[in-house]
Amino acid sequence: MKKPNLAVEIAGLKLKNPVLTASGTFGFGAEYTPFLDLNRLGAVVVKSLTLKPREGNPTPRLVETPAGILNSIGLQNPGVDSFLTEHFPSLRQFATPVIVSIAGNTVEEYAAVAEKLSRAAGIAALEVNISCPNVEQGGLQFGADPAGAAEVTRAVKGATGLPVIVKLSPNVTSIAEIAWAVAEAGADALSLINTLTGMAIDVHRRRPVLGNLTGGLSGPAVRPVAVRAVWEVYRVVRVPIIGMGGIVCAADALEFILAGARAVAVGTANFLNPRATIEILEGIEHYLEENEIADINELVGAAHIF
Amino acid sequence: MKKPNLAVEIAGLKLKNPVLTASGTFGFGAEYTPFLDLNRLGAVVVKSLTLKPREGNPTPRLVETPAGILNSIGLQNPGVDSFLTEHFPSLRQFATPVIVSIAGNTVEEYAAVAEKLSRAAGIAALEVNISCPNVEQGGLQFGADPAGAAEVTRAVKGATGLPVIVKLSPNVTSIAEIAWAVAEAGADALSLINTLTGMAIDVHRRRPVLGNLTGGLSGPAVRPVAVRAVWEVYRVVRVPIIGMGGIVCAADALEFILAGARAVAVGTANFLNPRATIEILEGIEHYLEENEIADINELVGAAHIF
Amino acid sequence: MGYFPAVEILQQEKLTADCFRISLICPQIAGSARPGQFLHVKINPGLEPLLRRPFSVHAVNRETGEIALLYRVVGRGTRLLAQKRKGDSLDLIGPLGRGFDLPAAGQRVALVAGGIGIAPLYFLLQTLAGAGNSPDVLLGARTAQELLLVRKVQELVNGGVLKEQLSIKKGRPGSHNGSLSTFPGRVMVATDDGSCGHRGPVTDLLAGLLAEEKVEMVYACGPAAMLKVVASLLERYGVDGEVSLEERMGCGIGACLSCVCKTRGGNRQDFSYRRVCLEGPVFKARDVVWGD
Amino acid sequence: MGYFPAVEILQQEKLTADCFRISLICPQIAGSARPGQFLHVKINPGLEPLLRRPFSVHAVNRETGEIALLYRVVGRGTRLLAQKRKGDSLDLIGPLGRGFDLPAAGQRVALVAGGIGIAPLYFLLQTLAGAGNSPDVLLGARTAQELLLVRKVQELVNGGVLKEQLSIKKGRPGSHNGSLSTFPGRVMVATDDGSCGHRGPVTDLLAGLLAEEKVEMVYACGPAAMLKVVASLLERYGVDGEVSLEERMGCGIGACLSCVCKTRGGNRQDFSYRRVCLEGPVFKARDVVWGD
Ligand SMILES: Cc1cc2nc3c(=O)[nH]c(=O)nc-3n(C[C@H](O)[C@H](O)[C@H](O)COP(=O)(O)OP(=O)(O)OC[C@H]3O[C@@H](n4cnc5c(N)ncnc54)[C@H](O)[C@@H]3O)c2cc1C
Ligand SMILES: Cc1cc2nc3c(=O)[nH]c(=O)nc-3n(C[C@H](O)[C@H](O)[C@H](O)COP(=O)(O)OP(=O)(O)OC[C@H]3O[C@@H](n4cnc5c(N)ncnc54)[C@H](O)[C@@H]3O)c2cc1C
Ligand SMILES: Cc1cc2nc3c(=O)[nH]c(=O)nc-3n(C[C@H](O)[C@H](O)[C@H](O)COP(=O)(O)O)c2cc1C
Ligand SMILES: Cc1cc2nc3c(=O)[nH]c(=O)nc-3n(C[C@H](O)[C@H](O)[C@H](O)COP(=O)(O)O)c2cc1C
Ligand code: FES
Ligand code: FES
Repeated sequence: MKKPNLAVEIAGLKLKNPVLTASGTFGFGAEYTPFLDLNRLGAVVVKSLTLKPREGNPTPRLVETPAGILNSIGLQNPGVDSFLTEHFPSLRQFATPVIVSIAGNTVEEYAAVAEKLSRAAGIAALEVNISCPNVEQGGLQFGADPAGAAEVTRAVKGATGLPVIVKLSPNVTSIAEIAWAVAEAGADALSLINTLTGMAIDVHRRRPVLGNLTGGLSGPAVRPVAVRAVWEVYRVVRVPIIGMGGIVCAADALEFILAGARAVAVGTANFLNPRATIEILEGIEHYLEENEIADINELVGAAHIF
Repeated sequence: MKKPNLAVEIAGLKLKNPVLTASGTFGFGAEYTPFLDLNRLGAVVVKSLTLKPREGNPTPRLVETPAGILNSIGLQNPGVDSFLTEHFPSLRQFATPVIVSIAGNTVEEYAAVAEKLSRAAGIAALEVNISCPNVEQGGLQFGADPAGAAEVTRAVKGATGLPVIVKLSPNVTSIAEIAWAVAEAGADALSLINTLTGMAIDVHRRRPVLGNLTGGLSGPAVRPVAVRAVWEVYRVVRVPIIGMGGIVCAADALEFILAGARAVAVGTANFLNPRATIEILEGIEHYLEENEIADINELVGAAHIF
Repeated sequence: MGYFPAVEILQQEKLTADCFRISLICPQIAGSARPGQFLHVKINPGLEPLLRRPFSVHAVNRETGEIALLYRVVGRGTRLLAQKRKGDSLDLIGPLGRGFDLPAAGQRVALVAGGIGIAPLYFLLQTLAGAGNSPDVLLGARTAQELLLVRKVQELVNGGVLKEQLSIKKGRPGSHNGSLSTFPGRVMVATDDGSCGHRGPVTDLLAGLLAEEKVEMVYACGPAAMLKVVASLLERYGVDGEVSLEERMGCGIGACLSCVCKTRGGNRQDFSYRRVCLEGPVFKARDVVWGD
Repeated sequence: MGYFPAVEILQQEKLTADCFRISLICPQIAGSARPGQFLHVKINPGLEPLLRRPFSVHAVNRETGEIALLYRVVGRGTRLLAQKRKGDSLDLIGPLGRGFDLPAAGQRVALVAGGIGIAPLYFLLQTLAGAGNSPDVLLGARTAQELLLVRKVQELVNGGVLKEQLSIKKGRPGSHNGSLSTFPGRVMVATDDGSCGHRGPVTDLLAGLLAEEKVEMVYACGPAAMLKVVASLLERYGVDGEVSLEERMGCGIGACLSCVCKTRGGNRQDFSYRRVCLEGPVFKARDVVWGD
């Protein structure tokens, strides 16, 4: 049998395969080069950038929970300028599209970051993070209601010619409603989900474990919530979906694809296995071969028709 | 040292200890009598009842997920009349308060069930389930917005003299907002959380695993989300909180109490260990002794001040 | 019924490529279990796997207090179970559920096992044999290599069997009538590929038996599709029978309503749900409303 | 740095009530690791525990390819680690992080270990001893029973030590100056309850050494509170030193920004966050901004 087709198109972007990295879990890519060939990935999505550098939240920033982790990094990042001069030049050497995640305190800041990045050559797309639960501003205050989400989307679309992917939060009553609003506002693709707001308490010290009190839950624990989000959004919007949340193996990734995701992103799993992305990619390929499916695109949303 | 006080008061109800059973996971109590002495529990909360018997959802109704389970029982129950004649008489023999969970398709049905139960002697309180994600009606359509939640609460309060506990859903943008509305509408206590809507897909059959497609996620996986919900709600409302979601051991229960819960309910853990409630109770007592805390009530919300 | 949080494993044997028998020491269960009942097993403490797994009581020795489980590795839980060794322990609840109703004295009985379905039927066979009843036993599997316990079943069944029946056929597997002449108590085998016994489903053998009109009571366990065929054959021939069903379980003790199956005979016209863990896992074949 | 998904355990030894040493065979790590670096260990495949756990490289044998970890059981992961046996394997990433900067030839060095803090310092001691440098080693613990590796440390330190120093004191534990007379290369001990050596924190011993004004470089590992005292002593006496810090880690390789600690010397006036996994775990004592 011929090798199955793994290439997918997201937001006008041709990706050689559907396996991406989730923002914030893969640094700026370079960190993982000792473990895998970045050229093999569908795309690298880098840590969210803001206009100015940010120090992030106090420590502890991470705590393990059953089958998951809570993090409260708080968008620590070197700022968009420093990214462009210090990190991007080496990353763009790879034959893999670089998707840059952006965040901001205000709608104007999102637009400003988008504009700066658009002037730099070689960036494939922007992912707009309106769903970080770990910052006072620039996170959920935009992602939690349709109007705010649409406003940021419009502003970023107005500021860039790059494809715009909007990343949604699961901490809402209806993610489909937000997805709809964002799609109407011009988003070229959607990423879902960001982390679920959660908390852990240290029963010995009788205080929250995390320095920031609450954090964002990710990892296998959230996978059922994430798959449901993709399923629901797939039913109401036609823009392509990048699915993520708890993917650690190929079967997990296939759940998202069958639910309607055209690509998947791997986050927490990178911490467990630095080669997770590659092993997931190989597993998907194997599944296609075994089931004699010529093209991954045939599987997108296939669980909706049975 | 003197034995620490474990008694708590919820909604005017004196409970000998803060360990309850979560609705739907403990049947009508009788199922667990081979394993433990029901007299030792703080209260027994029975499976949600509706006015008429319900058959529930098609199978499969259960699937294991990482550190959690998805269920889609769909409120199968024998109806309130049959409960009162067939199940309640033996259950009320125990020296443990019986809290009856109720659900309905309409506000009127909630009120009608509440009224029927109020006429039967011996029921300690009602828990109003406006948060079941597994039914078309009578679940989240009331629990997902403050106005609907308040309306059901007022109707039930109007129909009964029993203490009314309202059980909230985590599938909302702001659980604190709903809690506030429900408290304003007269709720005597709040139970949180019900399950998170989730989904699992069978990658071999390429269809959702559950007969009802989506289900409710419970178990350790959701604990961080549940603790955060209790924490948030504790900050805005003064009515007592019954915390639940992924409690499997005493330390888990203490996380909820420290976050602001005056009592806790044990759900999924009963399936893993039929004596979970008792072991949790003993573990809490042990913690109090070890830390020389005379009264469990001192710990309620203690993680807010540090 | 009891809760036994630490039951010691005496032995774990690999019977075929993916089937194992585990024996444990638990006098309370050995003393009280009835054929068709099951145990709800927490394979590991902690989260992996989270839920208990149901397994039929496969055999008991009331004298020594030993019990055995027979299982096939199909997923995460059974894979972890297969890693257990002598001296490790398992956390058990049981015996649970309604077992088989034993046949009246002198009734002509047939047991029909598809694959791992022999697990509870073997215990039933032990019990019947002990009571002097020597049933026909029909064993089905995909291939000869996957046939389970044929020799042990033969030992329990009164009367001998043709030896060649049980050796794997050399040469091209062909159609073959699995019926054995020595009666009462015949052991018949069917394999999907014909590599041993009849080529085809084990229900073909049951159809043959029923056509002979000598069977009065049938007990069956196996995949749902097989049980459905068994039920329709029983209906056609007007013969009584019981089937042991499987459904995903939470509590295992009737509290969570996860494990229901559709049955006739409730309040409603069409069907009512009954709990496999409590009202089952054994049901009258005619009471089950089969899906597709 | 490499990824070694299945590294075989050669031996697991219990040293004290809750401390264990595990030795593994991994020539690549043994060949490249520098003192102060760590390994990020996936204790079990699957979900329990989920994250990797960081452990310092405790000792290496470049000839045999052996490496050792020394760890204290403090929670779920280390409890599971303690259950591993010879022949089991671990999944390792490493060696990771910035190790200790080795002292200039002839520099007078002291190592200060609080409890399990001896883990990385022992490897440093091996290296120093190999280079002919014989440092003072100050070992602290809560009680004599919890003291780790005193004899092995003595063997590596040039010159002998007073034998009675190391036997547990009989009778009422009292205040005692842990300083030993044979020099260079003294091993000094402090316990919180005075059951061996000096009664009090190990930093008392360091204060004594620094007062003698003979130490030029200090390396310390132990609880944060101890390291903070070490840093302030070093500042007071104007002596250079390095400390090995701990922080909760996700990736272990600089990608997730979980493991940061506050340091001086970034762009900002007050502090900047640096990653313990990448810029650390070893920092110049004077660069760390200590919390309370
Ligand atoms: C009453 C009863 C008795 C049984 N007796 C036996 C026996 O003696 N020997 C044997 O090999 N098997 C038996 N089974 C089936 C056995 O329970 C499953 O094979 C086992 O649970 C699979 O677990 P897993 O983790 O390996 O599979 P996974 O597919 O990873 O399990 C995922 C979930 O699905 C459930 N599940 C998967 N398959 C089944 C199934 N067929 N029935 C019920 N739940 C399932 C699991 O319990 C678990 O909750 C019995 C089932 C029931 C209901
Ligand atoms: C660079 C480095 C080197 C270390 N070297 C050693 C060593 O050689 N020997 C040794 O015994 N310990 C060492 N530690 C500490 C060791 O990592 C923790 O004791 C261990 O992770 C605890 O895991 P647990 O599951 O038993 O504890 P739990 O408390 O159950 O762990 C929960 C989570 O918190 C993290 N955590 C808990 N305590 C610590 C800690 N002190 N530091 C960092 N993360 C922690 C765990 O990694 C895990 O993610 C080192 C830590 C770091 C950062
Ligand atoms: C440590 C950590 C940092 C993260 N930082 C970001 C971020 O900067 N921007 C963002 O959009 N998402 C961030 N996320 C969310 C992930 O990109 C992803 O949406 C989420 O973790 C769910 O996927 P997973 O379960 O595979 O990790 C972060 C997640 C983790 C665990
Ligand atoms: C099988 C099952 C059935 C449930 N049925 C009900 C129900 O009828 N009414 C209700 O209010 N909650 C129901 N719940 C939700 C639980 O009461 C509880 O809120 C939830 O499971 C979280 O707690 P846990 O993680 O301890 O299980 C059910 C949960 C499970 C797992
Ligand atoms: S498994 Fe819970 S009712 Fe049967
Ligand atoms: S652990 Fe991820 S950056 Fe250090």
